[in-house]
Amino acid sequence: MDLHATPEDETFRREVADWLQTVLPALPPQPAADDWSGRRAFDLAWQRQLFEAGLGGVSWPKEFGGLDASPTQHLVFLEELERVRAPGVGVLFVALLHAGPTLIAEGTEAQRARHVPAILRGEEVWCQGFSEPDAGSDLASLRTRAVRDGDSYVISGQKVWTSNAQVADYCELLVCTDPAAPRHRGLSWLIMPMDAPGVTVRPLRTMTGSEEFSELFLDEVRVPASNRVGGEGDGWRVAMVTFGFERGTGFVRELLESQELMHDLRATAQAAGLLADAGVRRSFGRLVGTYDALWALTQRNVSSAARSGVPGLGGSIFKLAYSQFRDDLGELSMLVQPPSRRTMADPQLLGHCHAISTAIAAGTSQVQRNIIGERLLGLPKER
Amino acid sequence: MDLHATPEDETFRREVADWLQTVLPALPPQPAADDWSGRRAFDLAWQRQLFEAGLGGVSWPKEFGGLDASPTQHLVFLEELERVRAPGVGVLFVALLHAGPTLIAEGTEAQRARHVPAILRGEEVWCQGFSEPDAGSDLASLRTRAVRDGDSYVISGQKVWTSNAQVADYCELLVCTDPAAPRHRGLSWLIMPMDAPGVTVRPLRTMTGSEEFSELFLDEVRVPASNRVGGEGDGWRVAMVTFGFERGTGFVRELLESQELMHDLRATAQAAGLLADAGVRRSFGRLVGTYDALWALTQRNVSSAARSGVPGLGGSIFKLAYSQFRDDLGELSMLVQPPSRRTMADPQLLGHCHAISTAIAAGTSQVQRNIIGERLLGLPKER
Amino acid sequence: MDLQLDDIEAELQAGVRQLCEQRVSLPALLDLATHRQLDRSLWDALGAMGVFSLRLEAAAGGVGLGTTEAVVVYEELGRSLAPGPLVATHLAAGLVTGTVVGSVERTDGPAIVEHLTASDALVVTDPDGLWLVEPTSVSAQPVDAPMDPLTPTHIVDRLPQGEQLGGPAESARWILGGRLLTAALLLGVSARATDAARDYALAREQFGRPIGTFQAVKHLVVDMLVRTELARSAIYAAAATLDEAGTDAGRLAIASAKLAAGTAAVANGKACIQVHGGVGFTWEAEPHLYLKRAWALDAAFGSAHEQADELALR
Amino acid sequence: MDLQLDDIEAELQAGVRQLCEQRVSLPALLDLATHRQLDRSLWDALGAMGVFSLRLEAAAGGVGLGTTEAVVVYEELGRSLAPGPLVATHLAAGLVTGTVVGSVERTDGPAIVEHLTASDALVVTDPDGLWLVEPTSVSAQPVDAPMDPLTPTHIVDRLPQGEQLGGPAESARWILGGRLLTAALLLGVSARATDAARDYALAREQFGRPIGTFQAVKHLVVDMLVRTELARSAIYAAAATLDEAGTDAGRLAIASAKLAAGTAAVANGKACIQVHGGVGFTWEAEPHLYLKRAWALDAAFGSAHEQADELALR
Repeated sequence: MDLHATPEDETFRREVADWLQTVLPALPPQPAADDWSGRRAFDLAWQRQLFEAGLGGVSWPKEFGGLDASPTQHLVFLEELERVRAPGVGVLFVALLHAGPTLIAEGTEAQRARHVPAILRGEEVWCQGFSEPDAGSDLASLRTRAVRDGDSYVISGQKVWTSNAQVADYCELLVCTDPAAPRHRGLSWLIMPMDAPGVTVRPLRTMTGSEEFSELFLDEVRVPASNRVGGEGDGWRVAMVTFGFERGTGFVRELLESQELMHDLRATAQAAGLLADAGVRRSFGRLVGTYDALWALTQRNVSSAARSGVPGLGGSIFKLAYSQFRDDLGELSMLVQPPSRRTMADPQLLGHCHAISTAIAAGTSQVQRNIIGERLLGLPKER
Repeated sequence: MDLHATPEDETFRREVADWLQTVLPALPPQPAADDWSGRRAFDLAWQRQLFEAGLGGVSWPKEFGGLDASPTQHLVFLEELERVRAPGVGVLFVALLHAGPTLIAEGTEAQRARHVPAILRGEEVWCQGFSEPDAGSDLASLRTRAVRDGDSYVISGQKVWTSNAQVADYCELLVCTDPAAPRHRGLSWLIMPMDAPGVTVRPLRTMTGSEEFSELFLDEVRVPASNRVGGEGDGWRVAMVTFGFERGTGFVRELLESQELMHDLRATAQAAGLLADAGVRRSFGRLVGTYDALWALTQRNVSSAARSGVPGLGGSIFKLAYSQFRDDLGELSMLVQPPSRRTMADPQLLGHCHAISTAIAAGTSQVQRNIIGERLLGLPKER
Repeated sequence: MDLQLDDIEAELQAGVRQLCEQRVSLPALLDLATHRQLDRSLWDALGAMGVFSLRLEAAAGGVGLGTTEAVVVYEELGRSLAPGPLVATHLAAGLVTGTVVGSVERTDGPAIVEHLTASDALVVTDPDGLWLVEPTSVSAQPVDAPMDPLTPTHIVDRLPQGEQLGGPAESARWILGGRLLTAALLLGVSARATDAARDYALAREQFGRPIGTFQAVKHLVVDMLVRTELARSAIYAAAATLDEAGTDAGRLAIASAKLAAGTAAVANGKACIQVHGGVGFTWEAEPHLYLKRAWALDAAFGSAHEQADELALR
Repeated sequence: MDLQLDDIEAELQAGVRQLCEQRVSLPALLDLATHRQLDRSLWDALGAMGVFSLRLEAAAGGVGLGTTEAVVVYEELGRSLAPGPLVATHLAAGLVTGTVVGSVERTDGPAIVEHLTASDALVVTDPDGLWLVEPTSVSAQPVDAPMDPLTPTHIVDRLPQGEQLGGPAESARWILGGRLLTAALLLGVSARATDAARDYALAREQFGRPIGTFQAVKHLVVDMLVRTELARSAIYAAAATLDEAGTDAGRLAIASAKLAAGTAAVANGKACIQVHGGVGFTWEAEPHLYLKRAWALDAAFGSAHEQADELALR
């Protein structure tokens, strides 16, 4: 084991840093969280800039315009972006990290030609339609139906927790094409244009007061059968491929942001003389120590993925520990900040509330523990 | 709700306190933990003294020589004993709190006449043979077999976690008399003389280094059928009666002892200047607050039992919270005491290790949570 | 000694719970989050029930009951999430004229004042005493997005001195009373969160069964109940101590009660969201309201953290 | 950057694990608890394997490997519960003559010295430097029932001054190295406790199924694994930092490693007992040995509590 960067990684880091220095000063200010059309335009323009610099698809294969960077280099890339607080993927999250790689791996020639270059160039926004109101942690029990009618599927049902649906052009949609098949076996993965008749988007307000997520109501939406990625009934496997592109870097930006919150909070505590309080001081010390361990765990997960090419279960371990870390950080902010700071406009309080979703989204901590217990430790499944 | 003592309770408290003042000075020193014959003699003599003062069976019915005291008065009695650090029931725990009351409630005339006065007078030590190596939390799956042979049962099997078996005269034994019956239905409750041929006692050393518990090996032990308490196959119900005598006072002495440990530890911290450390100070504050809440919960459980005559599930709630409290107290002692105190002879470390069993004995915390979840909250049982 | 509810307490509990169940609904609460108007008719109904004048002597127009009855009533108010300066209005009975009375502690930095616009009078506490301030005389900035959407707040850089209502002893007694009643409100929040989590665990199915079947969920809810019952015990004991032995004996019992109640309500608010999963993270569902109210009440009249400091000195 | 084991590390890990599995058995350990004699033949085998001279340069008769290899080896030693002053003997390589070398920090009050009788030499650290003390020259009281039954201890009121081995810088480096190797031992204890809990959860049946089927047990074990892997990550990173950037850069990384490792090992020791139920509370079962060793190692070279204090200053 070592922490040395290879000469290639060092060169890459310098190139990214140099490029960021040239473009950041000219970047327009980031739009407000509720300015959706502004956010769409901003994120697409930023992606266009990255694309033109050859950084549009850092971990994508070279033949599709990517850099084919190792997970380690992807980590370097994210570190450099965060170091200068450059924009992240924003509303392009699903397009760049899910849909694009899935189409590259599983799409037809026509599907790839239609979408992959457009995503890379910053011309398409995607969203995800996997979760449903009655299928949260239990994804296999999806009820949204797609019935074959000639060359089309006719889709009816409801999706939920769809980020950026308000501004998406396409949706990666998981539907049930065969309700008679056993769980997992009757699903299919479709490309759904968001402007198709019958698609209704209802923004969902979260406890932070923002509308990051939406519900999708699908009422006899017609989608060409040629929009199916993978075989009919093969959707579960394709969805697992979609999830499989996570190479240990999924939480890097969030982790680095939490470090900034921690530093800001420490400065507040110092200014208020609260670091003289041994209890408060030690709480900071425990957070710093846990942050170091989480960063090291990220490095281990990334280097494991770099070796094997597939994500391990390190991401589940990370998510469990990170959820607790964020809650501890948030609770410390409640102690350290004066009550007059306690408004939902405060980054600490907002971060604390937002972090509550970490233990819920993409598999609750309870489900993560089952996964680790059964797959990593070999403990028996419940009957 | 109120905390006023009734005039009767006040009188009773004074009488107990006055009596303790007269007898305690003449009490011989308490024998060492591993001096079993000394402990037996000491505890029996103390019970004899209590009996002669009319305090032998505080919560027992009057017609059996008890005081028929309310749970509230029982609490008063225990408080007064602890206040002057008078001896507790010691090795007579099972005789006084389990076997005696069970025989009074469920025994035959002959069984009562044989044992009840002897227990009260300090002439008999009992132990409990319920748990088995393969039936810990799952008591209904007992395997120790009792086969009817004429007027006797012939018993073979193994019991574990039997306190004071080394010095017991009798054992309240739960056995399986009908292995074909469904769980719970095939059990019987027997009085087993510990000197019966075929009974072997093997002391079990615990992590504290002491030998409070034993394993019992039963090899074709003959017990007269007339020693059965309750009907054949009725043992589960009788055992529940045995457990049902707990009226919220089960942990009172332990709770009061933990308060003394807490006070001693605080004095150590004060002497070492550690109360100037806000973190340590606040840990003490949280313990003090939790202690208050646990004491108030005890008072609620006792007054609930005083009203209804039966134990509620407050005992399970208490045990869960108390286990956590004791662990927090123990961990604080690891911080506060200098390393040179860290030997198993230290009351704080010994108490910390001993308290680890609180979350295990008489139903692990996991089992307690199932009981509360299913019986108090009405959540569904697992399938 | 009897730490169970007596007949009067049980009757009061049932009465207040019924009123709140009829009058305080989630849609009305969420509407309030938008319009920030105190529901005066609910307030008047609570007043008519004697909630605020509960401990005022009958001769002075009050109900003439004690602290144990007050904590039972305030648990119910906490459970209902009823908005408004419930605690200060109760403490002000017989002392301050006004239907809605707010309260705030004078500190060095800027202060957050809750329900300023809705209040007829504002009582300021400081170590020197108790002060009456005219709400309209306070120069204050409204907070756009308050932490608890049901508790509108203003930021005040400097509170007016006000007219003296009492000295240091009265101020200390006000804070102590406020601390205990706030603990009772927190208990109500804890209990409501526990009930809501239990109900959801029974109703919501995943993997073909109610999620409350799974130990991971079941035990989360059980731990909520354990925290609630610990807090309840400490609050009942503190109230009974106050009624029996007076303020001095009650001081530390109240600190233990506030510590247990604040800890329980915050932890239960979070656990309730967790049991609800994604739904619990939405604005339209109740759980976030429990957590945010818990945070707001924990900060009022001394946080759990501060109570731990106080108790350490015993 | 690669925080996975490389070939040499993986080979070392397998070798040491195999040796320990062959030579360190529970009965032998429990026997040691009674007789308190260090198993010199095991010690010699470890020495022959190069465990103690691992980082000494080849020219000086050592193996010439780095810190990352050392933490991999010390995790295995921790896992085996092998007794003796493993850390000090390693740190003493090339500095002190002696097969078994103990170490103790000089403090104001009485000190606990581990393995005093078994040691050929004793290294005392204080802010002024590093001191060599002849074990037989120490006036000490043996402890009848030491906390960790596999770690015999003596109480020493006053340590002799000893012969100076190094100054403040050498003392600080000794403590830092000891802290990291002790963290690695704690990691081994955490991992062993996790494995033992997993194995027991698979083997033990209650209510008609292996207890590891129940989420309450399953999730206890998972949380053990999470703590272990967090500690492992911090330790690997600290070792790699030390090898790459030297002591100064490593100081805080080592504090994070010791904090994570101490926290994990103590929590896992307790959780392992809990998963084992009544059996876990017995002397003959292993889990209490994990917890007691964890407590003892947490106290060595600065506890988790003290590391938190140090990290706060960053």
